[in-house]
Amino acid sequence: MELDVRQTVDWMVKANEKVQEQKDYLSQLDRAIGDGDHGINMARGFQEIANTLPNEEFEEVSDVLKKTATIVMSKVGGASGPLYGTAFLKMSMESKGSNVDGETFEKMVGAAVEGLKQRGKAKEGEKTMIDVWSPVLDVLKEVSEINGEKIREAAHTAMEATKDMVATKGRAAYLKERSKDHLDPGSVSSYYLFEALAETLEKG
Amino acid sequence: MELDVRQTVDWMVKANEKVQEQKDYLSQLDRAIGDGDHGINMARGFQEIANTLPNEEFEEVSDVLKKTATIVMSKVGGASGPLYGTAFLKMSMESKGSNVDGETFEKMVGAAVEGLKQRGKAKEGEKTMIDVWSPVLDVLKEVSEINGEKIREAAHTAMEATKDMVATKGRAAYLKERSKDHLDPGSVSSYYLFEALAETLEKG
Amino acid sequence: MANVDIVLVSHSEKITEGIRFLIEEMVGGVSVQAAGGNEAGGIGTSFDKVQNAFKNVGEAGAVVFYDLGSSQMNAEMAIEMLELENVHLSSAPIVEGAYLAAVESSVGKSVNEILEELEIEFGKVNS
Amino acid sequence: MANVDIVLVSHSEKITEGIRFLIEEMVGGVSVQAAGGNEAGGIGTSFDKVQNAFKNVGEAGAVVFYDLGSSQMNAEMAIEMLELENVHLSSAPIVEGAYLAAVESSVGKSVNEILEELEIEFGKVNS
Ligand SMILES: Nc1ncnc2c1ncn2[C@@H]1O[C@H](COP(=O)(O)OP(=O)(O)O)[C@@H](O)[C@H]1O
Ligand SMILES: Nc1ncnc2c1ncn2[C@@H]1O[C@H](COP(=O)(O)OP(=O)(O)O)[C@@H](O)[C@H]1O
Ligand SMILES: [Mg+2]
Ligand SMILES: [Mg+2]
Ligand SMILES: [Mg+2]
Ligand SMILES: [Mg+2]
Repeated sequence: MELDVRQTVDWMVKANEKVQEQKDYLSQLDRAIGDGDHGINMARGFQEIANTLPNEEFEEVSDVLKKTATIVMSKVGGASGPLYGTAFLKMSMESKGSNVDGETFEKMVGAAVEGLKQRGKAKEGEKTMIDVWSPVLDVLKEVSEINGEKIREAAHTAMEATKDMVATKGRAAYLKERSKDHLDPGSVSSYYLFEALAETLEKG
Repeated sequence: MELDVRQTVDWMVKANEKVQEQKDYLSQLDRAIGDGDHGINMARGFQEIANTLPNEEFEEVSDVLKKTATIVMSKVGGASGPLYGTAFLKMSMESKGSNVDGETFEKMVGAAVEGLKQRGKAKEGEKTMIDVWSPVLDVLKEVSEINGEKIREAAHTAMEATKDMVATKGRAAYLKERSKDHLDPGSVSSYYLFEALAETLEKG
Repeated sequence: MANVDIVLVSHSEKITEGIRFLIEEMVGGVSVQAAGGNEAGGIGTSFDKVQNAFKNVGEAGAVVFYDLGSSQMNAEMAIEMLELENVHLSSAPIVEGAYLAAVESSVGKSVNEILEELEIEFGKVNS
Repeated sequence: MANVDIVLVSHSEKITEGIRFLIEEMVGGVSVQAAGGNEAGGIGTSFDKVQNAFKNVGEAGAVVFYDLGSSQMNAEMAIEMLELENVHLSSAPIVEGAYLAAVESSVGKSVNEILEELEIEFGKVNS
């Protein structure tokens, strides 16, 4: 099964719906270990994405992701703006000229994870969105197709696992041990993104 | 021979005359290796001193110097404000309750030099006003009275010697080797201060 | 007991105001006492402004940041002259250091604990 | 050839304006390109502002300073996306580093020479 242009647009529109629904929850999570703006940041950026993508023509998935990256970079702000911007941009570059089958999608998420690590100077276990993206990559390596349900499951488990981690990157790192017992906001928004993907794939 | 209250006031008034006359020259020196405001800084501060001291009553020399220190700190600004402010304050503290004879004056300048070194985190040879104050202290240690002519001479030679030095403290330090072949502005203004002292002592 | 204050001594009033807003918006709950620029609001330092900033420090004390050399001298002189006990100068960078110190202060750290954190982050900072 | 530019990426427009005035008044002869605050002028970073600042860099290149983590990410991303060659990021403190870099630039130093000076003064700064 492949991810096509229409589905990619649907994916982003659905991601926006989740972000808007959970806007206050995301900000609340960020208030506990950050500056409390993650919901506002994500809602601002994804609203613009949902307003823009359905009204444009795209040749291929790569182009949808490139447009998404550009909007995210300009509109999200904070740390998550450049991070999500980098992730979408790397996925766009990796898929340029290809149909997005399971193998390509694995490479795309692989490039996104590399990009996130480089941009954030971070690795797994530091209580950042990388702790969701990286386990999703692992599951993609195990399966040959884009298996929405497995992705959703892996992302969910990974998101919950950030609760026990101590932040060593980003604003939450200032809190050290006190960052424990809280979910990482960027990991939760990343979960919504992958949940939206799973639902898009289910719908077909 | 002792330095009394009236002479100390005269000293500062005369120092102001020199600073006003040489205002542009001091700024020009500071333009070469600094930000060009040393003349303005000194003229602003010493004008206020000359306006204030003659109209006030002082019990002892220490009080004149304390008032001078206060005005210098508030009005001179830049690096030279806290430096001259510290020098005058230390001289005031060291002379508190004493008549200012040769021995006391030596102690006072000694305290000023210590204060300048501590405040500026500097020592001799770094192309700062310390390179005038410290040789003046040396000459005071050699003689038992306050010998105006020797002080003036030592200060003059010391001021000229800053030309060959490379600055390692203050704004001029940014220029490194290029700070050579220029007189240090703060050393020149310090020379005027000691020249004014010599002239005051001559006049009696 | 109240949180430790942040004192800023800079050559520019805009810099101190910018840091103040940064801390108010991104940290909160910490008082910032600032002395930026000369008397006339131009580039420079004013010992009178510095003294006033120090006079407003609360009972929990303060960590003090400066930018260029003469700001440091003015800050040191004010601390000595006002004989302030629980107020310490840090040589950590003014923006980055003040932000970190504000975060630490906002969770109730003491002056010494904040200086320790600054030292871990920026190397030896306490003079 | 013109002097190396200074690029400032900060969460606060007041901070970038303050540094700009400091450099103009105390150094002179050096162009400062600034991206401070978010779109609305509040606390934050704006990638569009960052991109614009980079687009104004002159032929001699630039040394770039940032304050908090996300300013760094935005600056790095802009450098990569605009494929700027002679523009380098420094992790030196934004006020103190930019001031030193401006002094060096004002006497005609190159980007690499300025980065070396920054490294001597602030430790490893070039990423
Ligand atoms: N250095 C980093 N590397 C990876 N992810 C990071 C880093 N810094 C922050 N994040 C992610 O960004 C999220 C915070 O985003 P957001 O609140 O929008 O930005 P900000 O922290 O600038 O206010 C965190 O929850 C974390 O997942
Ligand atoms: N760290 C220091 N230690 C001793 N003297 C210093 C120091 N920094 C500067 N000076 C003196 O101050 C003078 C410059 O004074 P001024 O121009 O008024 O201040 P600024 O350099 O802040 O503009 C220098 O010529 C030097 O004599
Ligand atoms: Mg946040
Ligand atoms: Mg934020
Ligand atoms: Mg000067
Ligand atoms: Mg000056």
